[in-house]
Amino acid sequence: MTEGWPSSSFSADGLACVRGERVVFAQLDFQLASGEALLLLGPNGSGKSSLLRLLAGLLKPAAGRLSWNGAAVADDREVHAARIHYVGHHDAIKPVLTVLENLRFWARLHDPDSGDEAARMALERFGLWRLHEVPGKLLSAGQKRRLNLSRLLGAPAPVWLLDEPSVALDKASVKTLEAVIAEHRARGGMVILSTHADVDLPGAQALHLDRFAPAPAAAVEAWI
Amino acid sequence: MTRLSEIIRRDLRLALRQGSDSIMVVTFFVLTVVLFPFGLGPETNLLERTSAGILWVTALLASMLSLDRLFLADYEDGSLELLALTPTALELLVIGKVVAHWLTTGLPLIVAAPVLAVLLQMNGDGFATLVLTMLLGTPTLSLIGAIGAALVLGARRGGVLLSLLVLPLYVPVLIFGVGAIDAAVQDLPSKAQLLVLGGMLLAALPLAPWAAAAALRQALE
Amino acid sequence: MSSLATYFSMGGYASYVWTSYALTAVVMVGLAVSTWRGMKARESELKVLQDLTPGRRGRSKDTQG
Amino acid sequence: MHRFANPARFLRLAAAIQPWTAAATVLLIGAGLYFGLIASPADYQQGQTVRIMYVHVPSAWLGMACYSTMAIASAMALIWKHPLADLIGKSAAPIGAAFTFLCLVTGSLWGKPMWGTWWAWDARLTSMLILFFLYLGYMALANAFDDPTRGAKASAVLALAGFVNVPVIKFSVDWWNTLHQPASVTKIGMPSIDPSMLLPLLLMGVGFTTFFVTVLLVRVRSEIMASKIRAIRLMQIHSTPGAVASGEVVG
Repeated sequence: MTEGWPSSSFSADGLACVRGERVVFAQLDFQLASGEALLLLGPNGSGKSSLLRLLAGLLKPAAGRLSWNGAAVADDREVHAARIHYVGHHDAIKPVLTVLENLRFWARLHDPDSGDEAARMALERFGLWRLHEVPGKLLSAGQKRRLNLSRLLGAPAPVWLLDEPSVALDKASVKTLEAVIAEHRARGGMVILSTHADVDLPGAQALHLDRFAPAPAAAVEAWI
Repeated sequence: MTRLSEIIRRDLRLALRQGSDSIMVVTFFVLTVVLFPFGLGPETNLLERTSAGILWVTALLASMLSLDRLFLADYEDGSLELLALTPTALELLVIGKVVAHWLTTGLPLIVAAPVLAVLLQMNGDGFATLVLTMLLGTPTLSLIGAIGAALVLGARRGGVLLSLLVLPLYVPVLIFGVGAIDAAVQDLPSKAQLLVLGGMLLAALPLAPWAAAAALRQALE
Repeated sequence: MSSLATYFSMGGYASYVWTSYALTAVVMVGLAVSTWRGMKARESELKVLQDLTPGRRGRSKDTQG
Repeated sequence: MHRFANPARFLRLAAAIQPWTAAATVLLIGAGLYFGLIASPADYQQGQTVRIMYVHVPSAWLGMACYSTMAIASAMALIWKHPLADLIGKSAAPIGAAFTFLCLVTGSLWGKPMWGTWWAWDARLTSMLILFFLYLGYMALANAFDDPTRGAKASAVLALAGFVNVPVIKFSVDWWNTLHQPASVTKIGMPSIDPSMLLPLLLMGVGFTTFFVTVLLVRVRSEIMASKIRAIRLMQIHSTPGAVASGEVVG
């Protein structure tokens, strides 16, 4: 946890995403090195969530490729899953499990060797340790989101894919998140994040997704 | 393998704390079986002759009752996405969930079945075979059901649709389950039927999780 | 004339034989007609939409690689 | 992107084949009707009712052939992500369901004079009944989603699961039937086939097949147009300025 991640690169080359029968974006490239962050910008429907799901491996790109240190990510889904953490719109919290049980389950599923100590530290970091025996159903939306975010620290992974992580968070929690992200980057981790609110990512690259929207005609032609 | 046991333990813990499905399924099983004597009349001969069929058909319906919850809760609260992003084969996680589901709904049915067999006047020779067929058959039902449960995620009227998809596929299990018991009751060898049931389980064990995992990945796209 | 009547009576099984053939005809013709109509309806809908949509003629040859 | 997705080639091929299969259907079924209803003798056992066979048996063939077509198309759709394969599967299902339905009803109409009952739990009819349910499930699933591509993918998995199961179902129903067959009911024996019967049977069988091919081609064309229509609609939604404010349509 304390030692840094080895220097790596994560890059996309000519990515295209088709949702339903619509081309959401095409010809999308980016390159990210250890310690860097990528901020996804664009209006609703421009494909920020789709891109994050695609980077996580939930979606398959209609074209293009994703590479990790030059090797195609698609070659080994499980290896890729081990190096990412994905935080989506849902918090994936079971109402009848306690805060600690919820976190430990995900941490151990991600890395069976992850210990209780990491879970405790993660909960402390997000100010949830005093609630660790409280069942998930009693949590507020902000607490649920913080519990979901504490997965990032419960079991380490070099790439964080965060889809609007600041939703439901108060100012102080957003500050915590920013600090956690900064530490992660300092250790050589990467962060790809979409946000509507302001999450401060110093020195982050910005990716405007609406620039990769295909021309209207091409959106149709691609299928026809 | 630790991940497999991790997910089984979580699902068992969830079932234990929510505590509804097992009891509901067994209650449904008992209630429906008790309805048959009212529908058919209480003659011992008739009940005895139809007992194997009644028990199996009802068990099949009961095991389908909780099937649509198999993946739905995880799908709705986002857990399924994270499960699919676990650094292990999704197929293995499907097996874990099916095992937990079978332990909480299939196993109680097997415990209840002999009691209900007494109520239906089943010949005592059939009891052991009844339990054996259900031990071999209900896991197959859960496995096939998992494919259906994964397919209807996000569909309109998923629950009703699920029965339409799954029931035709249950027919072979039903036929051989009842066939084995009938043979045992008539003092005929039932080994062949049991072997077929076992064969179906062995075939479903790799194939069904594979198909269910494919369906889950689609549901998450 | 009577030979024709014997023929149509199908050895007393007229209702079964002719119903089978009639039903088959109805289902097959119905399927063909509804398929054809559905195709025509979509064809005209597509035409209307394409006429409304500007710039569809520049066929982008596989922009996605 | 989808190198083969461009269906122009398919549409050209379909347009070239279609008139021929349509003409062949008319000729073959016409000839089949002539030989089946007029130029062939009655069976010495089953009398005139044997003529039901000329529609019943080809319907059964097609009912099974359509399911195989669906399963093969589904496998191609899942392995090679070929969008055309999805459309073929979806288009074949209603045709297969219609033939399976015909097989069941004509079987029942044949059974009444032969068995004295409209329905007997004959192994072949029972298998066809279950096949019919498989079709219903497939079609219900394909249409159960708001996003048609999701429906196509889900039903492709179902078609394969069903296809693996079909031999198992057939085997178990056969086994079950030999166990329970009451002695009083005689099976519809396939009459020992005389060449005079074989000819109309084959003519009708091939005619039904060309009918299937013709209707399938038209349906696939229709589905291609439907997805073009949806694509244009989606594009319009996403390129009107109001859509940005009104929220995501596709997540």
